[in-house]
Order: sequence, then structure tokens, then C-alpha cells
Amino acid sequence: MSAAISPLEQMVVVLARDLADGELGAAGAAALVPMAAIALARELHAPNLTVGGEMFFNPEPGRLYPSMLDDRALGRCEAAETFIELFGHSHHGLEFFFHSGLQHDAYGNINLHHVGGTLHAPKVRGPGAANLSYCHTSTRFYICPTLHTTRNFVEKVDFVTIPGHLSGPEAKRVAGLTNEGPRFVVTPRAVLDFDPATLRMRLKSVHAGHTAAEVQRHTGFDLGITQNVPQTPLPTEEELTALRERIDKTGTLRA
Amino acid sequence: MSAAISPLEQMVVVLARDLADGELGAAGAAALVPMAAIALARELHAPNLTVGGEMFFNPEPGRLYPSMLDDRALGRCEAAETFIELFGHSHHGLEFFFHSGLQHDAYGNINLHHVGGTLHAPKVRGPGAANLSYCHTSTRFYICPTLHTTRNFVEKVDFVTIPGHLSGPEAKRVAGLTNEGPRFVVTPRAVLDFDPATLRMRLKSVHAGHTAAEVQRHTGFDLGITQNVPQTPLPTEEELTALRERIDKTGTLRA
Amino acid sequence: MEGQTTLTRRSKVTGLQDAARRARDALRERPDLCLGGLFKQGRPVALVRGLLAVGAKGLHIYSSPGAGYDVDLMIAAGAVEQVFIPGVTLENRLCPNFRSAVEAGQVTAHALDALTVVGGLMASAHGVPFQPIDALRGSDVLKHNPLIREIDCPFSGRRIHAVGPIRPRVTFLHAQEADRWGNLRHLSTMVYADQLMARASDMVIASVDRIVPDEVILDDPSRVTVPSHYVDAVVEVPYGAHPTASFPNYAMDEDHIDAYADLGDAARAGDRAGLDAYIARHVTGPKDQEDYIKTVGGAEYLAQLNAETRKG
Amino acid sequence: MEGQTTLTRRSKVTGLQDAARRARDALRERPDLCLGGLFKQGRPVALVRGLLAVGAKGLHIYSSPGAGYDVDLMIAAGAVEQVFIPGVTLENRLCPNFRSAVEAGQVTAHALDALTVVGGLMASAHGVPFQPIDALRGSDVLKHNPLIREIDCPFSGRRIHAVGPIRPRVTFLHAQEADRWGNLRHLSTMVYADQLMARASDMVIASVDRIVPDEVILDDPSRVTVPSHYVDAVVEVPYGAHPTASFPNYAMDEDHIDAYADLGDAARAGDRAGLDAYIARHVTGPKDQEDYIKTVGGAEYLAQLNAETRKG
Repeated sequence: MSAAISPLEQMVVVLARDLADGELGAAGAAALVPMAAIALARELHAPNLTVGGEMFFNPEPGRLYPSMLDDRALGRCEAAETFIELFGHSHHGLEFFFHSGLQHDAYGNINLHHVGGTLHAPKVRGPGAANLSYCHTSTRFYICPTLHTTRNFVEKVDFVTIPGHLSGPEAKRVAGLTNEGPRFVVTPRAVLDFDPATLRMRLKSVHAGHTAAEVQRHTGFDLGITQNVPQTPLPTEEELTALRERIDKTGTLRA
Repeated sequence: MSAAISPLEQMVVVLARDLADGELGAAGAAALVPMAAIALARELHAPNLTVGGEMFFNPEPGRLYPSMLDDRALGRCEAAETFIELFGHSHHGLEFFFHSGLQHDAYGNINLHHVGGTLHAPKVRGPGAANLSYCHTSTRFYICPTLHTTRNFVEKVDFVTIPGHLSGPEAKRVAGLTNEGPRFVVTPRAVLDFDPATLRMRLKSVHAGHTAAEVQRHTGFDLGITQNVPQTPLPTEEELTALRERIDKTGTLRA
Repeated sequence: MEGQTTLTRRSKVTGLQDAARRARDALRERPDLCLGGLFKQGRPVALVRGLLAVGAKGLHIYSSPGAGYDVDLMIAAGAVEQVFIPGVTLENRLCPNFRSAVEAGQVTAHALDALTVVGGLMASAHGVPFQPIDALRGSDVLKHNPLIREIDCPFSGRRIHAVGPIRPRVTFLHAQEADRWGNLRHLSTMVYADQLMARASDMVIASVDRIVPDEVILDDPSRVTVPSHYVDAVVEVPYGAHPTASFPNYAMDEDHIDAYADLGDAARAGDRAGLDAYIARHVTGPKDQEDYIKTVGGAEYLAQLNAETRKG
Repeated sequence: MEGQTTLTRRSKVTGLQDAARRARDALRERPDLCLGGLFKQGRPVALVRGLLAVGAKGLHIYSSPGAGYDVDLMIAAGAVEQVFIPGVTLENRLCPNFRSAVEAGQVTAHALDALTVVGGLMASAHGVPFQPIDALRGSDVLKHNPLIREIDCPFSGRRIHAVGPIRPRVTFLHAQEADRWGNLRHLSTMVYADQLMARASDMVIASVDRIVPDEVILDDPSRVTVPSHYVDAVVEVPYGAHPTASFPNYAMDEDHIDAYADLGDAARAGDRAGLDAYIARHVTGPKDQEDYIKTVGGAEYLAQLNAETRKG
């Protein structure tokens, strides 16, 4: 394990550790990091974790693919479903899901529709998003963008595509968001979670080679850093071996 | 074609002649006569008639089966569906369907639930029925019981399982039955249709070897026979050849 | 490390009696049992016999919209309180014990239609509070159907019907194959409502003709009809659908069902001895499926049913 | 006899241009066009090019909830007025022409979610006036989504959402195989919403990689994904999904899509020459699919995409 740990590998390991045996979960459109995390969890401590809810169950891809909506990644899987069953899953919910967007704000809300302007007269139009329900029908979700800048971490998103904690506990209650919502955020720089009282984002740990000041500098809102921030635990030898030798043999996470 | 024409063969031919090319239709549970009629129509004048709407399309059974809900009859067919698609078909309707029951009344209503007593304290309980919708979502249906007695042709059914013409045009309008409903009845004795003004059943033709008086004697309500009743046209050589040599090779309709 | 166990994926394969006990215990909480297949095909009859043998009572029975032998047998065994199945018949003849029990007021058989049952299962599978239905008119069934109600359609403005979710506490299915994780493959042409029921139910227990290696599933995922996520237990039971069919493996045993119906007709006419003997011999008597196969004629007799699937 | 013709079953096989004209004429009545597949898989792109070549305008585009290349191309060609697709992206990058046209106010891209689109197709396929949805909360999409409304749930008493039927005037699908009657077989693992769309639409036109003999269908009816009853016309088009994938026959041509997106980005930055040349070369220029295959690199180049499906 001489090669340096890549930012994506660090993200994968952070996510994998939080997935429990026996859970049901899936990843959305940008699936490289989430699917690697799920695979690592299944490999190490969660053999009964089921990948499901996105029209396929328990794929066994030969390598990692950036999109899981790819038959190459699904040629070997246990079952396929259609959008009718996805309709049901979206209502019944999963244990976990993953999201990321153009903008993420201090309360974990995610914007994929537009930056600037209005929906129908946008300054910059985004892609939109398909599944808006897993964010709250599922027990929890993770935010895992592969960029971390002041442009994609903003105080308030211009449009709430995927609701996170809205403006805090009271707003969630009014909107009927009764589940946990975003549990934490992992980026190439750090792990951020939410203050249980206010549900506002805060810095939980910084990855090796990064600093709290740097994270704050690349975040468009105040993280309220007042004390020493711990370092994100590094991948263990076991995690790295499983990841590199059995899941990501082609080194996609290090590319 | 020396063998005598059986009552079921006569019924099949009467039904087959009324099915048009390009139509979509199917048979319910008691499918022997209807499926033979459909096969005969396809063979002779309706090659684009589609059998569909009961979870399978265009079966090519090697022989006739009493139930179409039998994989032996469906092993070779063009496609299979499930009850979800049957839900859609039941709403969209077919061009034609077939029904029969424990009791049929003067307005073509059909009873499969109970004779005597009440639903939950019946004198005699019937089987009930699954598909109650094709009778009116479909353009038309046919009634084709293989018995014709005063017990199964009654003035008024004890329970309307499958609505026919209810008590006539006004009752149909009130109930929202906007399609044709039962077009005609064919039994081993005769063909009966409905007076367009009153929608009450009347004798249209008697099969060879039967008489109008005999049909009236075996019918539990007045058929209002006032003039000579024609004979049901016999099967043609072409019809009989197709039926016996290509559809009913095992002679089920003559058993 | 203390308490550490080697983590491996858990198999869902179990025995018939264990499966029956799990079902019985769950049904004591809520008696809604749903049966897969349709009429004489793909019915989970071995599981039904197993459940009767471990003593279920007061069941509410659901099914795809048509059922016969198994429901009649459960009624004959005194296990049923209510029937929520639109059509109950042996197809070529009526169900004797069903009719007798309803006529005697021992069993309530609700007047329903197929769309209500399928729509209720759809609502449950989809996770929505109801399914609209807009194809019910003129039938007396509408006056009695306990599961539907009239609603004002917010789109058309008309009065239409709606059915709430039907959520079986336990569903029994029979499929031809499964892997040890519980991924089911129906190889029959017709799968009826089995997939829908699996997604609509709290607990799903499946019997299969055989357990296949994992690779069989992975090599052809499109053939999997019910992903293991929906399945709680799977039991390998040779001839587990008997006397109904498990195409393309074996056909229905029409002679057996007819002989049963004759005993039911005799019971209906006042002589229950034959029916009681049937239940003792085929349901409560056999200690396992091997034993059952002997009581219904043995392997050689059943092999004829395999051959029957190759006719047609 | 006079006027008598030999009655035979009519084939639904036709040519790409005939299919495109039928679609165009139907879409003039009502401009709702729906596209099968998802993102870069199983998209009926040859049919889309054919439609653009015969001059469609003012289209309202539906799809399974995610689309990219084809919708972007239709927008680039000026054929689209409104987009009813929740997610529009090339996955690894954004859709340049979609974004530019929306930002310029030339195209209205509605804010929708997957359940609205799928629920609307379900309502249409099931023949009911609406589909309840009970999983939408907190998103700004709910403030703009034009297809849903809030209703009082008659079962739960809560406010939930409902969507009316989405009934495309024309749906284009791409499948791997069909017989001449129009029975479709998707051999890909994922079939997405193709089956649902076929049942929800007025007219369905399918491209397939190859037409197979009748016996292929009859010998394995469970493999048929869309019965011919739902299909109006079928066209055999080698590489008919290109540059999207038709698994297991050929993979997506990611280089082609990337090169297209580069031209779109240039157009977005003000230089449309490359994009116009692309449309002339690949869309309006080729006289048939054989010609198209030459313009995108020839048979040898495309054969690499076949090989790509066997990796993984």
C-alpha cells in the first residue's frame, strides 16, 4: 500500500464505515464513490447489505463505473426491475442513499436546477434531478460531492432540488421531513456533519494533508470552527487492500 | 365431414362469424368454446385478430383446453403479462369478451354469486367472478353457456355479478354502462339476441334439430315468439374443416 | 477479538416446518395470508399443508383473483374465517367445502372483483394510500365489496372508486427455482400476481422445485422474477405445488383434485368421513414432503405429471 | 370473388423514413413525444434523427426520468418547445444545448421529479384518471411542477399529491429484437420504463437491432417485453441506438457523445459552426442508416462498441 491515498479513496472509506450489515441502499446518478463505498462495506463488515432500489440488486461489476445506469456494471447482478418498482421503492424508502449537486448549503440542501435568475429564466441551468424522494423516505442520506469550493458550498442554495435540513428542525417539521435527512457530508477535503440542535453544517474532521482553515476558505459559509478539528481516520491496511485489490482493480479512484 | 355437427361446434361457428379482423379480445375462465371461436375466426377471416387482455397474447396451443389459464395451452404464445397489465386492460377494454354464469336473465345479466338467500346467507353459493369490468369497458360481449335450461335462464337473476342490460336502456344509462353490453347469447339450442328498444332477450334462430317451442320450454321467461324463427346457419364445409382439422384435432368439442 | 464472528452472507433456505411455524406465528399477529399462483397453477400448496399441520386458525385468505383447491382445503381443515378472493372454483367444478361453509355461515366470502384485489396489492407495493379504480359499474358486487369506496376524482370530477392498500402479513409463493439468498425464478409462462404480492407483503415465504447455484441467477438476472430483498425464507420442496402445476416442471394432478372434490361433495351431502381421512392422510399425517409424495402415489405416479408438461 | 383478397396477417415492419413521417404527422396533432431507454442506454436515436430529418417542430419531449444526448440534439436542431424530463444530463458533463436554450428562454424545461413522470405514465397505462403520489416533500420542484396537484387522501385524510395520465402521442423505443408482428424483446439487463411507455402511449414505433424469426418469440414468450398489440411499427436499424448503447449488442459511443458535447459547448460560447456541421453531417445529411454508419466512423469503428459490451 505504498501509493498515496487518493481523495476519492478517503471519501469511499469514510462512507463505507457508516453502512451497516443488513441495510438496503443505493446510489443515484453519480455513483462512482457511493458504489465503491457500498462494495467496500459488503466486503468488510456488511455481507448482508443489499444494493437495491435503483432497478437492480447486488451488482457484481468487474470494475468501478462512473454511472451505475450502465449495463456493463450490471451485466452480473441478482435481479433487474423497472421504473414501476422504483416508484414503490421511492415511497417505501431505503436505509441510505447518496446525493450531490451544483450547490450545497449550510443546512445540507442541494441545488441541481439553476444558479442565478429564476427557474424559467436562469442565469445558469443545471441538469435537474430524477429521484427527489429518497432524501426523506430513506432513513438517511449522504452528501458526497467530489469538489469542495466556495462555489458549490454556499450559505443558501438558489433552488432546493433535494431538501436536506431546510432551515432547521422547525422547517423540517412543517415540510413533513420526518427522517434523519443528510447525516454527513464528505468531500475531498473533509467530513462535515450537522449540529443536532440547529442542523447547521459544521466541520467534523479534515482529511490528512488538509487543514481546518483551508476547508473554511473553500466553503462559502461560516463553519464556526472554534477548536482543534481532528483528522479523518486514514484507511486501514485492510480497507485499502480490499478497495484496491478487489473493488477498484483498475484504479479509477486514483485516476 | 360426415360426423354430425355437435352443439359446441355450432356455438363456436356462430361466435367465430361475429369476430372481425383486427379486433382485440379474449375469453374468461370457461374458455373452451370462446377460444375455439377466436381460433376459427383467425384461421378463416380475421388473421389480424389479436387474442390479448388476459395476461397472454396469441397463444398457439396444440389442442383446445377447457381453461386458458393453463401453461400447456400457453407454452407457445407471443407474450405473457401479469395482473398489473390486466388491471390496465380491464380499464381500457377490449373489442370483445365472453361470459357465462349460474343464472342468465331476460336482460342478459349474469349471476355467479348465489342462488336463493342472500350473499352472506346463501341457499346455494356460486364461485363468484374475477373480471367484472370487461362486460362494459369492452365494446361488446357474448354470453355462451353450454347449458340451456329453465334453471340457468331465469326472468331475473338473484344477484347481478356481471351486468348485462340491467333492466333496460334507462337503467344502463343511470349505471354508466355506455357500451353495447351483451350482443347475443348462444347456447346448445339457439341464438338469442336483444330487442334494440327494450334490450330484452328474444329468440333469433334455433340450431338444426331444435325448435322454437323447445327453446321456450327450456327458458324461464317469455321469449315473445310470435312468428317463424329461422334456423341458425349451419357450419360451412370450410368452417368445419378448419375447426376439426386445424383447431380441435382431438375432438374436444364433440366429446 | 471477543465476540467477533466471521461475517458471511446469511442463507434464506429453511425447512418446510420451520417456514410453516414462522408463518403461523406471524399470522397470529394479523391473520392476512395471501397465496400466489392462480387456480391450478403455481400454488404454494406444500406451504399451505405445512401451515395447516402446525395449526393455523381464523385466517383471512387473499390470493390472485382466482383460487380453488388450496382455499377449499384450508376451509375443510377449519382454518379460515374470511375469504377475500373474487373467484373460488376448481374451474371444471365448484369448490365443495367453500360453498358448504359459506352456506352454513361458518366462513364469510366477500363479494369482490379482480381490480379491487389487484389495485389493493398495487397500492401496497407502490407505497401509496390508495389505488384509483375507474372500471366498476352496474354489478351488485359494488354494493357489498368491503374494500372499495367511492371518491370524487380530482382530475375528472366524476365519482370513481378507490381501494386502500392490501398488505398481507404473510404471502406464500411457489416458484420453480431460487438461489440460497432467495432470488426467485418463475420459469412458467404465467407469473400472475406473484411479483406484485411479494412487493405488497410484510413476509414472503417461497417454495421452489429446486435451489440453484448462485451463478444461475447472476448469469441471467433478467429472469429473476422476485429479488431476494422481498423474500424472507425459501424452501426446496419437490412437487411443492402438487396437486397444482409447476410449469414447465410438472402439470396439475387433475385426478387428485377431482377425487378430493368428490370427497368434498360427499361431505357436503353429509358424509365427512372420506374428507377427514383425506386430511389425515395428506395434510396432518405426512411427516415431510417425501412422505407426502408416497401418500399421493409415489415418485413414479408424479413423474407422469412431468411428462404431461411436454404435451400440447 | 370480386374484391376478395387473400387475408394474411399484416407485418408491422417498415422503413426508418416511413416511421419518421408517421411520427411527424401524428405529432402535428399533438406534440407529445416520449423516448425510451435512459441516459446513454437503449435510446431510439435513429428514430430521433429520422424525425428531425423530416422536419418536426414545437415538440414536447417526455422520457424515462433521465435523458441527455438525444434531447440535447433535438434542441440543437430547433425541434423542441418544452421538456418534461426530470434530469437532463450527459452524466459525465452537462447538456450544452439544453442549458443554452433554457437560459435563452427558447425552451421551457419544467421542474419535475421521477415519480410525477412515472406516475403519469402509470395512470395512462392503467387507464385510471390519476396516480396518487405520497413521497414528495420539501423540494422547490413542488412549487413549479405543472403536472401534479395536491388532493385530500380519502384513506389517510392527509394532503398528498396526484398526477393525471401522461399519454404520449408517439413513443419511440429501441429494443434489441422483434418479430415482424412487432413483439419486442429487450435483451439488455435494464428495460427502464419502456414497457410502461408502450402501454401508456397512443402510437409506439420501435427500432430494433434485428428482426428475428417468429419461432424465436414463440419459443420463449416470457422474454417478450412489449407485446405487439402495443406496437404500431417496427424498424430494423443496425446501430439504431448509436451513439447510445444497445446492450448486450453494443456499448455507448462515449467518444462520439463527448465530441458532440464539445461542439455544443462551443456553440454555447458563441461558435455554432461545428454544431451545425454536425447536424448536417449526422442528422439531415445521411440518406439512410448505412450512410449514417459511414459518417460516424464506419462498421469497423462501431465493431469496437460490440467488443466493449464483453468487458466488465
